Amino acid sequence: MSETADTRKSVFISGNEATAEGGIAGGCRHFFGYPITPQNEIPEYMSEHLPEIGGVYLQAESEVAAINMVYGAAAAGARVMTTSSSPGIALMQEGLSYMLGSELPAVFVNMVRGGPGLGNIAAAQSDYWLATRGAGHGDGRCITLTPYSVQELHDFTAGAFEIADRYQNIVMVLADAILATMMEPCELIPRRDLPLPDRPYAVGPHDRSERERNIINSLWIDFDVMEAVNLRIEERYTRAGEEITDWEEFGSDDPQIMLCAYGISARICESVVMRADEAGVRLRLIRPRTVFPFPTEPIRRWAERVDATLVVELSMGQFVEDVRLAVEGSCPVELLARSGGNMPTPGDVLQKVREVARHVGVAAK
Amino acid sequence: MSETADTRKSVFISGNEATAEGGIAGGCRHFFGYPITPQNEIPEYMSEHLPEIGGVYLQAESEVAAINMVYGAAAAGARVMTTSSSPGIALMQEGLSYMLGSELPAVFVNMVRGGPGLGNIAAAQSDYWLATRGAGHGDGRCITLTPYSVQELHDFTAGAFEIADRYQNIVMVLADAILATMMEPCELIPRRDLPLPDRPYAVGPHDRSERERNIINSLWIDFDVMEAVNLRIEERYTRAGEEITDWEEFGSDDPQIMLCAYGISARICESVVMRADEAGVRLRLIRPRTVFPFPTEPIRRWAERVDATLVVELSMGQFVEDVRLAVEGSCPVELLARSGGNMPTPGDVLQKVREVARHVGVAAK
Amino acid sequence: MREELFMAGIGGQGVNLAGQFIGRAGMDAGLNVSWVPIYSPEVRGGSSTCTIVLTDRRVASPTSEHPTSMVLMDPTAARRFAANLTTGGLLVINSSLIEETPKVDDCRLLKVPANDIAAEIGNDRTVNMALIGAWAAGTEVLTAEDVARSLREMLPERHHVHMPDNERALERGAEIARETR
Amino acid sequence: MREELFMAGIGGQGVNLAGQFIGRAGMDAGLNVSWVPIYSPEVRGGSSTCTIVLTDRRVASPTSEHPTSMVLMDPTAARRFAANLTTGGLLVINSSLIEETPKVDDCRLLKVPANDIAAEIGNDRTVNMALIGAWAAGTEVLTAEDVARSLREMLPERHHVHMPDNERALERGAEIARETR
Amino acid sequence: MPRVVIDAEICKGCVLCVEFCPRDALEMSDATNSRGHHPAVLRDDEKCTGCAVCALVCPGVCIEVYR
Amino acid sequence: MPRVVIDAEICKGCVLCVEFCPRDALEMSDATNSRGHHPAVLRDDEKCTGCAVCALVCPGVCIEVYR
Amino acid sequence: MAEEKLINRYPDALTDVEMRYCPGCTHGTAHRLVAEVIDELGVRDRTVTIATVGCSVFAYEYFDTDAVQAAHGRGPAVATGIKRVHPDSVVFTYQGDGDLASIGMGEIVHAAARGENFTVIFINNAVFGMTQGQMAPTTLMGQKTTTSPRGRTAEEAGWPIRVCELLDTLEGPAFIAREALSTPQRIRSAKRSIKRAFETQLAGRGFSLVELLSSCWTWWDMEPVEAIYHIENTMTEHFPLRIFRDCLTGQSEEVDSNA
Amino acid sequence: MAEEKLINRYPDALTDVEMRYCPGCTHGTAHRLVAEVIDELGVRDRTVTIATVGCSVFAYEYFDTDAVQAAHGRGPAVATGIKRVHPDSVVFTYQGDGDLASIGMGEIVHAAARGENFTVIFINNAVFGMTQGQMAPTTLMGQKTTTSPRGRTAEEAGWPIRVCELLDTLEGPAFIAREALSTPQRIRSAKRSIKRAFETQLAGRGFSLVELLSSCWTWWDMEPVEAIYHIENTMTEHFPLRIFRDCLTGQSEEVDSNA
Ligand SMILES: Cc1ncc(C[n+]2csc(CCOP(=O)(O)OP(=O)(O)O)c2C)c(N)n1
Ligand SMILES: Cc1ncc(C[n+]2csc(CCOP(=O)(O)OP(=O)(O)O)c2C)c(N)n1
Ligand code: SF4
Ligand code: SF4
Ligand code: SF4
Ligand code: SF4
Repeated sequence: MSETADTRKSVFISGNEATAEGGIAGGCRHFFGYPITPQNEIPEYMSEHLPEIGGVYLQAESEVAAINMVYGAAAAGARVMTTSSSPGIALMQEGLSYMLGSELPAVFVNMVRGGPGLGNIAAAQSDYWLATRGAGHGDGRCITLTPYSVQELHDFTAGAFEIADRYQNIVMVLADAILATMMEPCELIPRRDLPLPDRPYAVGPHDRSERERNIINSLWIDFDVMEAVNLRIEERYTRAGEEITDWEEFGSDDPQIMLCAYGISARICESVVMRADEAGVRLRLIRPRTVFPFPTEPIRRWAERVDATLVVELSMGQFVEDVRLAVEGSCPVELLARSGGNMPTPGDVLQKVREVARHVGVAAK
Repeated sequence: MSETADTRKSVFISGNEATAEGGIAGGCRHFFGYPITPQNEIPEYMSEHLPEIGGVYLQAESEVAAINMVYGAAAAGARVMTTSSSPGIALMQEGLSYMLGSELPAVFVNMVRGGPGLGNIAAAQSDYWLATRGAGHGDGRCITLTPYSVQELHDFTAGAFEIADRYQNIVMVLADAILATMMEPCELIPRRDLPLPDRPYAVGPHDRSERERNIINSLWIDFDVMEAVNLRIEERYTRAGEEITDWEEFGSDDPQIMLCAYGISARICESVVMRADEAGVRLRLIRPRTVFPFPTEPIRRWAERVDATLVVELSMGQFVEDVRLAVEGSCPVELLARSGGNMPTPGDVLQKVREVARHVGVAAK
Repeated sequence: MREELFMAGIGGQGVNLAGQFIGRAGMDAGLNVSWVPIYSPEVRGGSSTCTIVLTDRRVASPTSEHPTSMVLMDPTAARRFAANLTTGGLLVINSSLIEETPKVDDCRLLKVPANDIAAEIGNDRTVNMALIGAWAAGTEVLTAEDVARSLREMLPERHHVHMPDNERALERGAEIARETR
Repeated sequence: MREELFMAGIGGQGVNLAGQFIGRAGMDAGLNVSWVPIYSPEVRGGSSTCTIVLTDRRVASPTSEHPTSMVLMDPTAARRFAANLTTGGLLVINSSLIEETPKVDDCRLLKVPANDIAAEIGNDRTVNMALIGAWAAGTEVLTAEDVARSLREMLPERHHVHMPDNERALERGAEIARETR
Repeated sequence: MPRVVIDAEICKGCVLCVEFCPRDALEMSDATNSRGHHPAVLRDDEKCTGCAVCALVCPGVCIEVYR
Repeated sequence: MPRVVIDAEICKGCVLCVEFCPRDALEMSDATNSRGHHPAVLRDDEKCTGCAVCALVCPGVCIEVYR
Repeated sequence: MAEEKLINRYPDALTDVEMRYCPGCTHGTAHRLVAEVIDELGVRDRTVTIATVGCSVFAYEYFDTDAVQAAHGRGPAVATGIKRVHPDSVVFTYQGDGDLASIGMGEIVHAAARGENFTVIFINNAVFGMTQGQMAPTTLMGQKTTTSPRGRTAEEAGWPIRVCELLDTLEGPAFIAREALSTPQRIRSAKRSIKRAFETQLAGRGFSLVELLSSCWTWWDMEPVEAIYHIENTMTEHFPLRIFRDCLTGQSEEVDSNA
Repeated sequence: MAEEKLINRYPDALTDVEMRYCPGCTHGTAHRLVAEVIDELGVRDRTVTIATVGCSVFAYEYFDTDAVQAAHGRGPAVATGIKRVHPDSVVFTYQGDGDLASIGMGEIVHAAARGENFTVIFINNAVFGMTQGQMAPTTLMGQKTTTSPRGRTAEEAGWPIRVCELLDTLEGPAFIAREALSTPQRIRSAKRSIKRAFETQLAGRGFSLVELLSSCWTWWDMEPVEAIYHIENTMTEHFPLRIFRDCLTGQSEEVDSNA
């Protein structure tokens, strides 16, 4: 259902297909993956399209193999991605850690489903920690983008490759089963042959007179060398915090309650803000578009002006911790958590807003 | 080097062996694992001892297989454990999530080494998030114990089985390469034949007239059923918070600066507290012995009385977030982070204490 | 303006596809739109539902608590979902299969004998078309022609032979809506 | 009282084992003790170091920044580590291998020709014993007999034939310490 | 006389029994069950020998054969 | 005349070259190198034919054979 | 007239939960055969079914036995854990080709090499059914799937794996057979092998596996009946039917389709 | 007197970093042979070495080529990724039996089944060397290791896996051979097979693997020389030396130890 053209053009397209096409637009020519619902349309799309444009689609035998193929391809200098959903991403944790330790760029997409365990295939946000605190063992972290529409899935995925290159780090696009399967109008970024950024570290055939041999490695027996790697990575995260932290705000300029939500939850909260008068409370939604780096500063700023913050997430209290770390006691933080595929309706959130307002003594209808 | 006897007896023993013997004392009779430094002595010890007492040692083909064998054995009602180190634990993430989703008890030990990637085999604490926020995808979490001596490794491992049973949840014993390999005197809990707790859920040969068939499962297509599982798990965590949160305090009763550290870092901080007069600052160390559930309350209480908190960890800033969440702005929180096998000396910490004191205007030498 | 259309039926009735046509038609008509499916786990059979939002503001939440209109295609769907309709909403039911009209107070009811219409036309695949034709004429958010146009755009060339049948079904549905008014 | 003993040598010299004997002897003497090894990644060869803390208070940190005593068994270890000794600390070196005595101001130096002693005794495995015998007599935290006793406890029965050799080496080391005083 | 009982509600109309009946005794019904499937039915009582091949091949486990 | 050069510093004294030398021309030295190994040395110049079997079996890659 | 007798009792070892497979999918047939064998051996109450991940994920609802749902590919590891705790239980895994031969390759090879004493029912339908028809490690050359839209080529994806032949190189397995759920005769033969496999386990002889060539007409893009003939005529060419090993008889033999 | 000539040049494809293996460990021999082959084929600057996890983890320091250090067992997946990006590179993985046959079983089977065009040097020393001598999937029956302290028994741990035989059931591999690093003759033969494997890759024919029976006297608890005879006399019994497949000659043959 995608249409490729020279100019941006709106198509009515599913989140999965927009993600796949976003990858292609971002310059991805190598895809290694293993099927899992609710994101099967991505590998299917890639298997259809990549070979046509000289790219490589390879179905790995497992997620463990997939991440290690991605590792190999990234080591070889390719723009490479894989996509999966919760259990599959869990299986990739060791490999992610290797990629972070070896400072290789790549793009991962997680269309989160209900968990733990086999769970179900409905929308959930319960891999928030897996994305922001995960990446296996060690101190490495995934730069994590949280699109909330099919358009953003497309754009963020395309843009993720640049970010991955800039910080020589994994970028994780964190969405969910609804965003994956829903259809919306989307302006597609035209495909073009992107010049690969210089990758002086990459392995492959070379001329010894032009460069020394390259080694991709995450083994550092010497404590100081290992620590230096961690400090270098940390420094990149600090820089990313300054350069790419991204969020959107929506609602009253003089809010009484701040809503915090990302992804599909943020869309519910948008509806709530649009119906704020029903509760008689002035609301402002802060919607992170990156959760690592986290928009600590704007949340902290508003926290000092509002009477309370309400966090809405489709998990039992993961995202709320980052909000709490940002708010740091400046105002009470309450949580509306649903899980297992259940989502609060805007009505449910409004109800909770009224409750919060009561707790903190804001007059609400 | 272990000695088994009828009465508790001090032996001079390595952390790994004390852990293995702790498992046996705790009733573990089934061990599935895959070798990895720095904890190889545990599977070796188990392969020597378990068959002698009618237990089962099986070397799995990988950590992925090991966790799933543990899953099977736990489903069958056994007291079962596995042990590994960072990359191996990362590989177990999907399986951990299944166990949490299926509400099965088991004990895991992670002797953390430097990361990310292959890293090195030195002591690190950089799997703090992997332990407390990890357990793969979904909202399940590992109850996490943080011993700081060979004795505690032994005792906590032995006690972990009870806790796992009580909350039908995984218990993770989180230590590091130094605790694993160091030797200390340890009073061993005598081995005995522990009666297995009633496990009405376990699968295995049975009499249909006595019970219906049992199913161990984490697949819940119905949103409400899936959410109910999450709420049930969450409720257990709340209960665990009330019942088993554990920590130790050491130092001044009227502290100016609170030190927070766990495991091997806490031992360094103990030395610092013992040398507090060198800095001329009154110090109190809060040392969590459980980090999930986290001793939020005592840390919060002291945070309101001190001028600042200093967190010491062998990771780039993981544990400090839990401290910040507890402190919630009551006092400034500073961090001394080392990694890659490097550790701060007591002198380094004292130096940092002076710095912190200066930042917050406490008069220090 | 915000129309929240909920559609439900059993697998094979083309619920999702019909919803996508409406979504696309809405987009072409300059509206902000979204289409959200909820699948059941079985590959075949089982219930199939989707929600389409058509609005001139932000779509924001793409799901709906109390849809402003519903197209229900089989008895189970009618039993399970009809009560969720918002007060005064439009309820389109496939009266060929739904014998017992769901009791919904204060709604505009359109009974479309969609299977019979499809049989008349001689094309089993047009059941969904008659129903969304009625929906279009009933809500006036889009016209049956809008939907037909999006159909033409979205269907692969090789399926265009069915267009006349589809258009007839759409039109028959729309007629019923106009008659009912 | 807090003794922080640091030992270093190359693989095969029995550095770690010697350290463990001291730790065990300390425990039996009623002290709080810890023994911490730092391995290098190679299976064989490479340097081998460990730290033993013996104290009547909490052990707390089991590692040491400025050890109160050191046993250094080969030239590389001597070069790398000697300077870390605390002021006034005890430095025991294996003078059979370490030709160039490390320059450490303000320390008590014990030169033990451990390989020569072992050769005299006719048992290669006793190199470490001569050194820790000297250490014991040098610090007086433990006696050579304490160490010998822990050896007997920790060594498997089949190695007890070596006990006389070990005891002779311990005693020779202790003698040198006493002579040096 | 042999008898074949097909549970018309469970039958998914896959046609395997009809295909493999050695006596050609079964056929698909025109009627639809509540799941929308056309179930198999015995066409010809006379032909059925009760060999139970239909039951053997039926993936729906919805055929009982009496003899 | 054939000549064998063994890098005594790198040699780990594993004895494989001595074992497999078809002419029994090598032996282990009593001396220790700085890593504590006893390196292999040519015992008997006369015997060596320069067949390079020693180099073939040497896991230390520390033998050069000249001919 | 003699008293009328039901000659094909609905197996005790199946619950009355209606199976949610596509019409004509041979998963149903396989379930019935296994259940009949469990009945015949009288071991229902010591049987533990390991449901894996694939269209048969709900096997724990269908088999009226104790059951454990295992992570994708890990059935053999889970079975190992159970069997090592309860050697007297009767354990079988029910695995698709995605589950067993793709993600679960490590676990099946090692369980077989260890000679773990459980039974594997291996459904080879040459695609990933549940996730919408992607290529499997058993997908035939040239076969179109949702991830080999132009047909499987060796260049892109290599060759299909023959699991029985692969495991037959190991010393651990005690029984290995490949059967087909196509014609009535084949189905009878399949049941014999399934029974043999369980008997092998009951005799404590070690690992047993029955591969069942199965249909997934939905993703093969065929009619159910057509798919049955596809198994019989096309799949068996690449996957020859055979009893590779039978420790109880010591035999290895071609499957006699007319038996 | 004729001018003296060095007849065994130190390979260009080895760096001058001293290898940190135990004295007499045949890892060193294997490294030298591979390096000589790379030199002889003149492909050093397009070669990418995949170092895996085991005693040979530092292979990236020893081979003077581009190199990637892969996670334990995942070398074949990493090699696949690289080779799919640079088909003109020459890629080999260097894997121990723990790496390849235990944790990495899935990856090696699938890379072989896909016929990925790279070369595998498989060091079979029947134990996990690096982690202190635990049982491997190739540990012989009765062999004592640190995790089979009473000797490997079938009941506890099953039977050793023969990797070449296993992979030889697949269509993907183009070259498979088992050689031994024992006697001088065997070492010469091993080098021929290694060269053949690389030639197979250079000819674009697909997956090639050379298994090298190797010594780990440290954990076998033997002297280095004794260990060499153990390879020759004991290991080869369970692991017969053979060229299982050679697509270039179409042959399969026993290794001639006297060649
Ligand atoms: C770790 C993980 N990866 C992927 C999936 C998605 N998944 C579910 S079933 C399946 C394949 C099923 O194919 P097969 O085993 O052949 O069984 P079939 O459905 O064909 O019967 C996959 C890839 C999953 N559930 N878990
Ligand atoms: C995921 C993971 N698990 C376990 C280990 C620990 N480990 C390192 S090497 C090794 C086995 C090595 O054995 P082998 O591959 O036979 O090589 P060898 O050392 O004998 O040459 C193991 C288990 C690891 N590094 N990573
Ligand atoms: S085989 Fe069974 S399910 Fe299929 S049509 Fe016949 S009775 Fe119905
Ligand atoms: S084979 Fe090589 S390493 Fe071994 S003794 Fe001879 S020269 Fe030294
Ligand atoms: S998708 Fe295929 S395997 Fe799954 S139930 Fe349908 S026919 Fe059977
Ligand atoms: S431990 Fe074994 S494999 Fe490793 S270097 Fe030593 S002899 Fe070689």
